[in-house]
Amino acid sequence: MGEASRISRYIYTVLTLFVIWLFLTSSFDPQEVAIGAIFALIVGALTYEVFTERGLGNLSPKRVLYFIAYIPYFLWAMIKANLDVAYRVLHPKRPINPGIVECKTVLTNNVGKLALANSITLTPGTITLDVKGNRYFIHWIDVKDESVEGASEKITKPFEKFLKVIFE
Amino acid sequence: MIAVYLFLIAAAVVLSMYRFFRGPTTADRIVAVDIMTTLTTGLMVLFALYYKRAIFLDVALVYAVLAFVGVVAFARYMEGGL
Amino acid sequence: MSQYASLLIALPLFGAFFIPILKRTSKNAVMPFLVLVTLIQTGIAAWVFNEVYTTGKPIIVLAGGFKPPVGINLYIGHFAALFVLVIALASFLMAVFSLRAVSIEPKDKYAMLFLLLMLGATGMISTGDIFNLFVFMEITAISAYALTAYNKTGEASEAALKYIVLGGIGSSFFLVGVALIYGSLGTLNMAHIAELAHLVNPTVAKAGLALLIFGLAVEAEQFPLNAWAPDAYQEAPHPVTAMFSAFVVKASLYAMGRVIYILSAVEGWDSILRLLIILGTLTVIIGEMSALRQSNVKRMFAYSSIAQVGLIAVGLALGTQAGLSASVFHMFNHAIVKALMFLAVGYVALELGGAEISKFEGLGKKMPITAFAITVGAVSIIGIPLFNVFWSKVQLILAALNAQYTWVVALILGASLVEATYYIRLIHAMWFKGEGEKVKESNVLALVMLLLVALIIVIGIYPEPFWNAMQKAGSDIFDVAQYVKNVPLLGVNP
Amino acid sequence: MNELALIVFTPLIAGAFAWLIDVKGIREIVGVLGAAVPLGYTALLYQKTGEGLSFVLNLGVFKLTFALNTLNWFFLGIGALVGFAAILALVSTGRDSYEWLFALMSLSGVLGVFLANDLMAFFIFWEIMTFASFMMVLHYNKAASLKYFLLSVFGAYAMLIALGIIYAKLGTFDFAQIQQAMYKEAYATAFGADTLFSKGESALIYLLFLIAFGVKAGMFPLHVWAPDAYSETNQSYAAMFSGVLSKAGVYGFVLLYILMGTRLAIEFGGFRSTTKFGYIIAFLGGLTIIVGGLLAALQEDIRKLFAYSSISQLGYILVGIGVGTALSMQAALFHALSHALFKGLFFLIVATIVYRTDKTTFADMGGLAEKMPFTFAMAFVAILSLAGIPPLVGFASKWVLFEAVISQNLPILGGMVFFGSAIGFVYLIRFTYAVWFGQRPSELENTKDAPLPMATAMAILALFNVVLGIAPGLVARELNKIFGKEVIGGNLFVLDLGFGRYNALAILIYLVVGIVIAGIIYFMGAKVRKVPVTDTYQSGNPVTMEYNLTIRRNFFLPLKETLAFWLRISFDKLYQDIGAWVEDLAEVLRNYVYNGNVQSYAWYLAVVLLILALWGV
Amino acid sequence: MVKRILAIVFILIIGFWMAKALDQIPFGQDRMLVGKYYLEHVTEDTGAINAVTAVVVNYRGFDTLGEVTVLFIASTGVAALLWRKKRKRTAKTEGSIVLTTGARLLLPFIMLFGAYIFIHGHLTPGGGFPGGATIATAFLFFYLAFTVYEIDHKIFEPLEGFAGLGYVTVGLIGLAIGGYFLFDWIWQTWGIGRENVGRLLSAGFIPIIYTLIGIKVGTELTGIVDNMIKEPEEGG
Amino acid sequence: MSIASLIGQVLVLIGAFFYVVSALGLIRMPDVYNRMQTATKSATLGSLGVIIGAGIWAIGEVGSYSWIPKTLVIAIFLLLTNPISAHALIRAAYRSGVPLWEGSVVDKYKEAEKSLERVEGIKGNLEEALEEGEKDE
Amino acid sequence: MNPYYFASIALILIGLYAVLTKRNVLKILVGLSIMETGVNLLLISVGYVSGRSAPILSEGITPDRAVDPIPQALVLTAIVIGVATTAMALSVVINLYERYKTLNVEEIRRLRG
Ligand code: NA
Ligand code: NA
Repeated sequence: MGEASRISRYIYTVLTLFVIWLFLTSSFDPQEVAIGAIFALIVGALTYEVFTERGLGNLSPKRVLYFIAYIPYFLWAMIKANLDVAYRVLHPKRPINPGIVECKTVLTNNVGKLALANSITLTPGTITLDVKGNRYFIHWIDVKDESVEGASEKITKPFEKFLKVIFE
Repeated sequence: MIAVYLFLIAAAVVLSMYRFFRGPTTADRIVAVDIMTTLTTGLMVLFALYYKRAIFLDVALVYAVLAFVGVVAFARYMEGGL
Repeated sequence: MSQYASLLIALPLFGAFFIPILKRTSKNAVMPFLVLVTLIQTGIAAWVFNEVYTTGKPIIVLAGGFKPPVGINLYIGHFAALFVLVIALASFLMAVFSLRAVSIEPKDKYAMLFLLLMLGATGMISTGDIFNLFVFMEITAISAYALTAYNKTGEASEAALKYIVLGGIGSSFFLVGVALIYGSLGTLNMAHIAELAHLVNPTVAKAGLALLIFGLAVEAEQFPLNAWAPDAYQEAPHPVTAMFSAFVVKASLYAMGRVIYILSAVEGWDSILRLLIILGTLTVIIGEMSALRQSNVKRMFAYSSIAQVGLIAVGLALGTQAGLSASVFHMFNHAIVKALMFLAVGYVALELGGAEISKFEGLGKKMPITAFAITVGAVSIIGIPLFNVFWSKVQLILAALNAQYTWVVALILGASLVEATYYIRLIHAMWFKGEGEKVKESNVLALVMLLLVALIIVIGIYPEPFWNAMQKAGSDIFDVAQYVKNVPLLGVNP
Repeated sequence: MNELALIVFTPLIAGAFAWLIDVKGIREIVGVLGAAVPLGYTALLYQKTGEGLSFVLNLGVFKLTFALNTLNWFFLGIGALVGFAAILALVSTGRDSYEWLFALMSLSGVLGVFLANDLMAFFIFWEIMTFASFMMVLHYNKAASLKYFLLSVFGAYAMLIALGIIYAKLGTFDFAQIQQAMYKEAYATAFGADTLFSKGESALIYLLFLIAFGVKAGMFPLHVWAPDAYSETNQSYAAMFSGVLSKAGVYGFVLLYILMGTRLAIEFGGFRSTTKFGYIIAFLGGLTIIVGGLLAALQEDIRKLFAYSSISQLGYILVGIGVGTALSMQAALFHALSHALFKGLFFLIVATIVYRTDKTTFADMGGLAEKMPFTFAMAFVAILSLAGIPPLVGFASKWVLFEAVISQNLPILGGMVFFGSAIGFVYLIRFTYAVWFGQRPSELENTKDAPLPMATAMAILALFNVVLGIAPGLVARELNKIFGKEVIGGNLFVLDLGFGRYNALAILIYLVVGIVIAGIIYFMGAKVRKVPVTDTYQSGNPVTMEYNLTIRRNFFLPLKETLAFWLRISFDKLYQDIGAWVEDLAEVLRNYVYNGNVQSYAWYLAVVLLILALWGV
Repeated sequence: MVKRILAIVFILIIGFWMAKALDQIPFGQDRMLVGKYYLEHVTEDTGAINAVTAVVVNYRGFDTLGEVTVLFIASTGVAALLWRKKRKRTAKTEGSIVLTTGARLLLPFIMLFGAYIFIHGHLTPGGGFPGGATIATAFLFFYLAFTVYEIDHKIFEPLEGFAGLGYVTVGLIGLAIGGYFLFDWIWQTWGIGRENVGRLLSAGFIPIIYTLIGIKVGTELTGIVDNMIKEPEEGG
Repeated sequence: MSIASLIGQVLVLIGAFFYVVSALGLIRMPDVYNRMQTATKSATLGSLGVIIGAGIWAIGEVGSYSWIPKTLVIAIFLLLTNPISAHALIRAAYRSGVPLWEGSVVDKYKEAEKSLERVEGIKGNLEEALEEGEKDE
Repeated sequence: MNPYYFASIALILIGLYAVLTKRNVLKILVGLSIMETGVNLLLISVGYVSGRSAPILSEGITPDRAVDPIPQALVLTAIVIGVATTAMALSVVINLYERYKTLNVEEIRRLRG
């Protein structure tokens, strides 16, 4: 998928920034809103080129829906991860079986790859060590499968089904 | 009540300091810093609540930003990426 | 109208901030612009000087319009008015010199730092607030660090590093002093501090004053806190060295004097003065001895300058009005002479490729005007009558004797003797040794040097009006009661 | 325009003009005129010494005041006369306009010193004089000038400090006020009342002035600059340098008596028949006589000989001043005049010889009497005058001095003075024979006699040597005027001290006869003996050059060997050693202190903090 | 070893001395004098509710002008000292896609956040300096992620100058209108925003000055980072 | 105590618990990689709990809803940046040569790097050969 | 001794200790920074008033419930100055290292005497 038009990218950036501003100020005071709009316009103009490639395309209903659905899914994974961590940390024997494995991803979009990497990092027993092209190198605290396919199946796949829709 | 949590988190910060001083590698120390800053951000938010002053939240946010970039800077420096 | 004296601060800032923009349009315009700004600054300073000396009243600039101690005020009394002019004029002359002396890029940055160095010193001598003093001191110091290292050689960096480390320690402890004084009084305004000085807890006051002086003494080049100075003087670009000696160190000395006298109600004040006299004395002795056998003339002048600074400090610490006036007079005279000397030595180093004494052999034949200028400066510093420094040395001697410090007199005698030795060696090398082709001397620089020479001789022959001005300037520092009265303090009292 | 101002500033202005114009011929005229004006005015003012002529130069910070009185007219006279002669001789020997400027500037300086009526004026003109003379030496010899400069600066600062102390206490530089205040001080001391100056401070001032004036007068052991400086400059100028400038030191000592003599006498008490402080001056003067005389005898360079001789003669004057009676003071002043006249003359003679022969060592000279008869005649006068042979002025003054010392029952000083006279003969013999008589080196065959300006200058001084020698009463009259009482009695030709009489006229008559006879014998004898000097044998072996004891070379070698131990003690070398030691120390110190390590420097800061802390705790 | 022991002895004595002095300034007591005046008059005098900001920009505006100058000196000085004919980045490795994409995503947010900080200086603990520093952080992050990234000095340097000029100009307008350098003419003469105390558009020229400072600090710190990160090329 | 306070407090409690776990993980794990594994995750989750919890708690404690958006911003910022910094750190640790724990079972990254180096090496040789070829011509 | 005062003095002294004993220039600079931090903490501590809040007069803080704003303003300035100094120092050290190839203070002493 190629780049969206400049206008689309700019507007998308400004909108994002404006929303963030509203959150930051936690206020609907017209003065704040007005200044926020101005700042969003200015900062957006300075940064939209690096910020987004697809612009308003990100806001298609499908993507938004998948994104909303992804939140609880991800949060749950994260909580599981932390319980796992708590278990390993607090267990007197410190049960770990670490190693670095490789996974392949089907994602091509950079933001998608970032989201995948972050998701991996925050979920059970894994941290993204490096990303080269479509190859993810992952530190796994409890290596269950050393093969690329096996690891991909266990680590990247669960997220990809959401992320593919959201970012591709 | 908030004070209890403050104390708890502060204790966690102190614990992670152990790794900072113990090392043994530079990477260990930076990891310790990373964790400490995250914990401190939370601590600051709780402090804001303790003093009932929302304005301190801004401080926490600035702190989080600076700490994040700082840690990344250390990491990149260690890696030879600067 | 008098508030327009704030242009003294605004103009150099404006100039410095404008340079990055100017540079975009014309890179070659930067250095002439520097000369222009310093010239205008000299004009403003002259107006301020005239204003203060004709009305006899200080100009109080209220920054932001708030009355002190609520707002920060500038106090341009007789001292500041005089030295603002000295600073501006010296800067102007050195800016002219810089046109020729500075060839290393990036010149636009040099020009900015140059202006800010001037600004820092101007602020230091005119501010009426002790923390603001710190800020201006740091402006001065940091631009001085940058300028010291400007040539980007290893040695220049080494010199700057030393300056930074020692200056950093000094400024930290200065700030501790500020914290102590503030913690005890709740105010930072100098006049207000002076007014309330009797309320300070004696222990706090003593430690606070000691720390303030400690911090300032590093910048004021008092032994043994001055170890950075010879290196920095040697390695800084020549016009900058001249500025260091002519007014940067003077600003710190003044600040030291001001701080001492506004806290004169403090218990143990006398012993601090005595300590400072000891430091000053050591500064003179070590400075002169170190200059004695220097093979690098610039470094020799640096040590000579340090020694003079020691004398000035001794004068400041005599605790009498006469001492202060003499000290101020010596500052003034020394500023003129050292501006001349460093200008000349810098020019020689530029033309002949170094400041080693061997380069000065036959200078009388190669660069007669420059050699003449150095000679006049040397003769003046030695304290030959009918040259300006003679009068300030005499006044220092008189003041020291009046203050029962007879041995200070012996100090001046010994110092002058040593000075005579090494300066005569230089003079001899210039006029009676070596041969060489005549070098075409720059007309502009020759004019600048002869102007300074003329000033030296005019003061030497007719010191009265200058001495009158110096006495007023000295009393400006000494008469704290008057100082407090002059500052329109808002009634914020405990 | 005020006469005093003209006297003081004309030479300086003329010098500046001569320097600026820089045209040979014109600068000489301007210069000589510049020296003539003070001389003329000094002569004119002779009648006005009692009128209290004064002149004020307002510098603002201080007023420089000048005033004329009988005492300083006397010195002014010496200065203007000898100065004029020297400047006149400079017409021949002056190398460039530089010399005209500084020679005249130093004349201005010394005249200003004599006329000054307050300490600041005194000091400033003292410095002008010193500076100008320094420049004259610098022109010829760097090492000599450096030594001169350093000692001068030392002296100058000593004076400045003394001035400072006085000003700090009294708030004035004015001579009269200082004198008055010091009288009060003296009485206060005498009655045990409170004084402004403590004993220590008085001693300090005395010591400082002793240094300041001692340097200029060439007093032992501060004399080390003088031999080099007097010899390493234009020899015409040396006439003024040695003849007049050194008198500024003498004048200073006189001033010391005037300003605070009573005070010092009462504070420090007496020694035998004199005062302690005076005795110190006199004793140093005595040492100066001996050291100067001995060293003069050992010199191989004609200029050096007279330089040391000058030092030695100054010793007499110091003895006179130090003894401190009215008579000895008068004797000192008298000898100051004599010395200026004959030593001025000597230096002009030396200048002529150097000018005509380009030689400076005895070894290269001989038989010049034949070639330079006029100069020889002048030398004859000078030699007789210095040797103290009546009826020349040198005898008159020396005689009074002897009498003054002996009458005070000061045996050591007396011994020194007599020894000085003896040694004076010794070195004069050397000069007389080695230069004027004996075999003449072949290069000197074409030597001409003195050029007109030098001849005139010499003639003027010689004339005064003779006239004042024959009529010492002229001087005595002046001296009595200064002291306001008749110390030396007698008439124009006779000096009567009460316990001794000297009739110059009578002696003149005997002598003229004697000289005529001696002259005839010499000129006849000189034709008879012509022995090659080097063909002298000792115990059958040819002597080495080292032991070639002719009158022209190493004549006093045995003396030198006798004194070898003492000669090794050289204050000149001592000062140099101290200087070198100080410099070495400074070198070590600075490399130790400024060792380059920023951490060491940080430690210095910590040490200061520690001191502050310890002192605060 | 001796050095260390000596150093410890030294600092203990010095520390004891400072502690003794500090002992006379009881901790936590209300000793305010001028500070009290500020707290009581700040809103009326300046319109700011953040007294620190009012002190920084209004009452002690001179300090702040100096502070801005100090940073300007540092930026200029660093640029002067690290100036070479040719300089470039010599980093060994580029950040992974995680870092580069993170930088792209965070840049606008951090910049906006910096702006938020400096524009709210009179209301919150922020201000021009932390705001500017935050903005610089965004650029620093770019330098961290990309090995080829470089700011455009042609824009940054003049911008820095303009911001500084703006500050001085605001001060000079005060001199022209109110008679005092750095006089808050917006608040005191024009009285703009008097009804807005506690809201964004208040406090006279504080938001303007803080905006200028924010821009200035942001550009300066970025410039410093840029200079520090680059290294001279061969023969540069 | 209001509901909001209660919820908030519970969240803060959970967050604080994970904070402690994070610190313990930092201490207990054998190498830097495993320390990161444990510490980063729990610190991030802990932050979510503490910070958002504080925002909710503020409704009851301060009586203002305006805390929630801002705490959310902080929390999301941490959620986004913590894995990035962890990633940067672990990569840096690996590349700066911090060895894996001796109990580690596999290192695919090392193998990949080696083959990459081989590829790079071949590429380099090729380029050199090409350059030389150009020179020969 | 109050813990804040103690901590600030301790920081100042630790910094000074580093300056006095560490051979590496960078460590000395770190020492200076630590000193600065200590001083800033000291300034803040001096202005603190027990039981009071930041001098931002919102959220129910009245002038009599706020701490002294001056030290905080001063510290803001001091921090910036510290940063500026550090930046200068670092670039000086960069140049120094480039020329001397060492960061050992005992070897950085070509200028002496
Ligand atoms: Na994970
Ligand atoms: Na973090």
